Amino acid sequence: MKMNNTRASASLKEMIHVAHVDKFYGDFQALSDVDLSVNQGERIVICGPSGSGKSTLIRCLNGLEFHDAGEIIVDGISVEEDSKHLKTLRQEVGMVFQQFNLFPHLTILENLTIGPMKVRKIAKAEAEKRARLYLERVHIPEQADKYPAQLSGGQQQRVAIARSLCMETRIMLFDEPTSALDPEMINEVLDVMVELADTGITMVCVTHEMGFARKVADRIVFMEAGRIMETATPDKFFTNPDSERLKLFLGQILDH
Amino acid sequence: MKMNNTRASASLKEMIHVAHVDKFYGDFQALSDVDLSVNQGERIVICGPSGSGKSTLIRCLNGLEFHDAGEIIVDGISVEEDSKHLKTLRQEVGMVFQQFNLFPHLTILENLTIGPMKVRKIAKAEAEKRARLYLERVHIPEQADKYPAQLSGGQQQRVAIARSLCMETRIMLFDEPTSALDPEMINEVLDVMVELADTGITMVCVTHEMGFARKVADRIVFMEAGRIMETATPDKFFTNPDSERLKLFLGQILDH
Amino acid sequence: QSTQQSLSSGSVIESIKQEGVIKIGLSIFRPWSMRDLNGELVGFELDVGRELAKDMGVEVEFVPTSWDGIIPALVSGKFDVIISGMSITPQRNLTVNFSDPYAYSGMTILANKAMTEGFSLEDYNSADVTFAARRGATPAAVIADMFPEAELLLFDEDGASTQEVLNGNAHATMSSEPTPSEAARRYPETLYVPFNEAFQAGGEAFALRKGDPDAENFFNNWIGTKTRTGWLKERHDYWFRGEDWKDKVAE
Amino acid sequence: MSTRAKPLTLKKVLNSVPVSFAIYAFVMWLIIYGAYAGAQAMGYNWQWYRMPQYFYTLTDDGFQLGEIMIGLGKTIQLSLTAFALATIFGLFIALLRLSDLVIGRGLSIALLEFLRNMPLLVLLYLFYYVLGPVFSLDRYTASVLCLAVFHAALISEIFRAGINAIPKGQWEGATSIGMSKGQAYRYIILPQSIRFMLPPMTGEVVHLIKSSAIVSVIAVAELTTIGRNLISDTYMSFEIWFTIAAVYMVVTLLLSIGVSQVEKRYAVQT
Amino acid sequence: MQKFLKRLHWLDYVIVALVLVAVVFVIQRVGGTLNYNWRWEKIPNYIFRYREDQERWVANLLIQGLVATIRISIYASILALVLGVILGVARCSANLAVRMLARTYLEFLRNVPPVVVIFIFFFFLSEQIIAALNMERWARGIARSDDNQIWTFFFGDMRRFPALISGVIVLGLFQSAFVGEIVRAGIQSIDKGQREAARSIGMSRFQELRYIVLPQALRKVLPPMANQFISLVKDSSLVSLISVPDLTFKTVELVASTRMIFEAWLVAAAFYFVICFSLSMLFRRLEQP
Ligand SMILES: Nc1ncnc2c1ncn2[C@@H]1O[C@H](COP(=O)(O)OP(=O)(O)OP(=O)(O)O)[C@@H](O)[C@H]1O
Ligand SMILES: Nc1ncnc2c1ncn2[C@@H]1O[C@H](COP(=O)(O)OP(=O)(O)OP(=O)(O)O)[C@@H](O)[C@H]1O
Ligand SMILES: [Mg+2]
Ligand SMILES: [Mg+2]
Repeated sequence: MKMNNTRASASLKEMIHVAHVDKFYGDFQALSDVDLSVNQGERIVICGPSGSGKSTLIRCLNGLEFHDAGEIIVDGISVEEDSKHLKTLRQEVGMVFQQFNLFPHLTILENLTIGPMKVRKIAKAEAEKRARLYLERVHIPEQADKYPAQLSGGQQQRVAIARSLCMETRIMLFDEPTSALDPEMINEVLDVMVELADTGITMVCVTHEMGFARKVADRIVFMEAGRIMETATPDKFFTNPDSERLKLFLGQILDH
Repeated sequence: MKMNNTRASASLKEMIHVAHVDKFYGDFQALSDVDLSVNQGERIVICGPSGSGKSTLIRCLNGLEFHDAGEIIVDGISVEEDSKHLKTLRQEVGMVFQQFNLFPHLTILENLTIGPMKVRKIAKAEAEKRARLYLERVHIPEQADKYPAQLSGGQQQRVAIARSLCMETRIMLFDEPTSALDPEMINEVLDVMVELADTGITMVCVTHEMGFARKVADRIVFMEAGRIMETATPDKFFTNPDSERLKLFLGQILDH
Repeated sequence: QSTQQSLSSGSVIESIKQEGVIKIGLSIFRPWSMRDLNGELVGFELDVGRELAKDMGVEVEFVPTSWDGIIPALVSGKFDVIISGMSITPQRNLTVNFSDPYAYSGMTILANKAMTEGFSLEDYNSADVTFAARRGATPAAVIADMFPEAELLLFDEDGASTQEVLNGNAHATMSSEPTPSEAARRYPETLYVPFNEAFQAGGEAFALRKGDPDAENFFNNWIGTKTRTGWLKERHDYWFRGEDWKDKVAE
Repeated sequence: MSTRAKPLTLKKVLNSVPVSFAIYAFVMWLIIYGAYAGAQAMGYNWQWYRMPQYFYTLTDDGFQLGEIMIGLGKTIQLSLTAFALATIFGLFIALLRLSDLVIGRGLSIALLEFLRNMPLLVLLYLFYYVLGPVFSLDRYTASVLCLAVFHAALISEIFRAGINAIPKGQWEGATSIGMSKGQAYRYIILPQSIRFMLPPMTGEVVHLIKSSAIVSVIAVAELTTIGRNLISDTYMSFEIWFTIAAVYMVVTLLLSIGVSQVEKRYAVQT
Repeated sequence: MQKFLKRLHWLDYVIVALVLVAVVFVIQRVGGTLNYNWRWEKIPNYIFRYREDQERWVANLLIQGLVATIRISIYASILALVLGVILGVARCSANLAVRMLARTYLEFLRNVPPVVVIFIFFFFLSEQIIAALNMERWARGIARSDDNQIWTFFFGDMRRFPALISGVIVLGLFQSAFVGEIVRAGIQSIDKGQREAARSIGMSRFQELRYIVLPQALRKVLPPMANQFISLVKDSSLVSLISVPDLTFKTVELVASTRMIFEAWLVAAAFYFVICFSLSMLFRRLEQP
């Protein structure tokens, strides 16, 4: 299933283009000379030790942060601080956060419809129909009228995914979507993400869940100290990594 | 190494005696009829799903919470709300928290010496000598003069362990000591705990780190809904559990 | 016998003699008492107070107090007597005792020219007319008495009420001469003193705590003596009629 | 549940509710008695019996509110008007302060610093004697504006704190579904920050009612002015000050209680 | 400059325009309508004055008042701090009676206008304390003695010492309620884990408070405490109502003597602003590590 899907999409248009990107926080260089190209429908997993710049990179892709040098083009739109197209860009790029970031004062249904209604100006009935569809997709249609605080972490994260899906974006970014979850709930969310991966959406995912990476990633990117150290297919990544640092990292991650 | 240590100590005096303990929060019963007996030098791991009462049990052992029925005797002292010996008890029982709970306004060294100096009335020079000894033991002697905020999570947790050790307690309780840590730091702390286990200290540890449990535990206790469902040696626990619920739990924990 | 003894030993006169100092409460009020260019207290009350202390053979200490709290402060013993141009009114008399009057100052109306053009005295007694006065001061009582229909606004001090008239927020105010005439001279386009006649209250007196006949007797006799020798009138004229002191106090 | 009978200790007895209440009542009685005895020692003649007429009178015309009640009404009216204005100004200042406008932010900071470092009494004099004639404000308008501006500074800080209390993730969540800054404020941030702002806002209403007492220095009719006028008429200073204090306390306490009820309901809802 | 202008939003220009219009309007009205003789030239005399009789420069009314305001503020804040810490700890006490008493004190002070509170305290409390300590005679004794410079430096004219002390007591008591709330919030903001950790190394409740909770709480309450200190300076203007000769009282006296209502109040306002503003700058600097 994975194979045919991937190879077909790899030949399609380039959705994310990152070239020579540097990013500074004050004097601290969080990204150095990062290059990355993601084609339509490709699934990329980013991993690396803490502080290596994974979140920074992914946040630069939808303009939550802005890079200082180099260029980032997503879905044909250049990501820049004063770009007129930033809003359009964000409507095309969904993002799922480690901390879910659901809106606690709105019900689940309202969380899903507020974007389509207020941003895309879709009628309420239509937006709700769509919301229920995607709640179905993440397997929690029955939670529509609860508030986020009443849901378990795994359910909340699934709502967060559905909220992004409701915007009908063609690109989804995930920043450690399972790391704030209890062990039992991680699988719920990973399962949903695996299903999602099969729909042909373009996906960039920061995660340490190596089982997931092995199962769905087309390519795995390993970062260290703001640089991309290695990019490889899962097979090569796990069985025959080039760099010493990656070997060490894999040792620690897979050890306990 | 493990074997000889365990069997020898099992014949020694009973350090923790828990019999028919119930604990209520308002109407909610957090512990029901819990029995547990821990001998000197024994290493117990407690695991179980979230909300099953693991923290509650361990907190009842050093009087951070008080049980409502049954009896708890630790090192010969009965744990009761208005016991005169509560202070003595707590000096004998060290506790390491999930959130470290270091004192942020004190340096590492002061964190370690404040207990011995103020509670045990030990002279400053002596207390510092002892503190440096235990910092050595947890492999961070060079951090003595920093403040907790300047340390990584793993280092902070190791300081927390050293703080307990400085009180020279014979019993140590751990409440999920690694679950607030990044994957890479978990091992640092587990390594220290493994070393500690070899010193003959009595240890009760709530954790989901099954690798650790398998390596050091004499017995593993599985809790569910306020009850102890199963107590077994690691071998039996992982290979041949009795209850269905435990099988399910192990499946989920070990799956991904 | 014993009642008599305790009365006289409890008298404020006794404690003044013992302490060797008389504490006099006053509130700044031109020209009764003022700060001169050096920031020191001068004025009619100060002369009276110093003379009184001299005659008693004690030191004098003036305690400047805000007008609002002057009676409570006397009652709670913050000073021995109020000498602050306080006129005798029945209401006040219910709370404190008064000596005989030591001054009779006339009060005149100070009005806004444009707003009160052609007003007779009766015209002021109308709901359309607004008076401003210092809260708790004699003019306030007189205005309330003479012009019951008019609206009366009360302020913490005299300057504020004059400013009200000047800014056209009130039609008129009333206070002891020579203040109104001075103000009229300073702002001739806006202010004037419409009536020459002075309105009279019961006269100003020392105020002291109740239940102290000894002190009352002493102050009455002192005032009597000073009135007969003409000393009080001479000082009163100096401060209320004369101009000599004007350049010592900023104008 | 079977609870073991635990022995009574002195500490437990002292901490028990009835004993606590008894101790409390005793200490309060001591204080009140002390105050009473103190006043007695001062030789003050209490005239409490003269007070009721200032609350209400029953004449041939029927029931009439007394001066204190009228003053209270005026105080409430004044405070509410000022509070409404202060909230609007305050939101405006807070949004300016949080905005990207260079001049706007500078202006709001200058305004805040000015107001924060000026005694209200002095500010009131400035409003009434200086700005009053300039903008032809009457005393009522001047005092309402003065109170509103003064409290707008405090309220804007409440708004700012409330807005800042919303985790950054909420902004990011809103941004990542393509909302503009205005939309994020309108649909995500402000509705949530109300929860954080409600308690300090209550405090602010109470504060405003209290500071409204200051306008008595420019003779605006309200509770304290009435009180001070009554004192200058009757010289019953202590009775009147105590009564005025009690009236203020009743109002502000009722207000606090009322709002905490609302808060509870609000808390349950989300 | 170019770069600065580029950063401006069009709304910035609107704001600049509005401010300009307001300023022009005010200037026009002040010139035209306000009926007042400005006498600014008299003001410096009331700040410092050359006394010909004594042949030296002396501080006049406004400076005297300013110094008194500063003295009162300092002493009152020390008192408020001490009482406030006690009150804050009492608010978190395990004993219900203590908690209720602290709460009553606090609610009374927080729900009554300061003006009213100050009058009540002044007449009921400070007088009793002063009388009980026989403070008046003692202070006058010092005032009459020759070597009273040190006393005068710290407390001003010793004859007015009781007034100063009343002002300090009243203001200190009044502010202690607010300080108490700040301390309580500080104590409660300390993570529960800190108390548990302290307890689990065997500390007593007092040790826990002394070594763990209060040191952390004090650090946290520094900013609100600084604000409270500034409002104490501002509220000190209210003690003028009980005849403590502070800046506001002296200003009132000056206005009553000379009728320079605008000049005097503007100068007083400027003085207050300078004190409070420099204080807040100072505190801000201190807060930055
Ligand atoms: N807003 C910021 N200001 C200053 N430094 C920052 C900021 N955000 C991140 N950094 C720094 O940039 C580096 C990269 O951070 P980033 O969050 O991208 O790491 P990460 O790979 O996502 O790590 P983690 O696995 O812990 O999430 C870190 O050293 C971090 O301290
Ligand atoms: N202070 C409290 N008041 C009321 N209920 C509580 C309190 N502390 C714990 N509980 C409840 O008691 C139950 C047991 O809690 P406990 O913290 O012991 O669980 P746990 O096994 O440690 O779970 P976790 O793995 O999530 O830490 C939970 O359902 C919890 O909601
Ligand atoms: Mg990250
Ligand atoms: Mg737990």
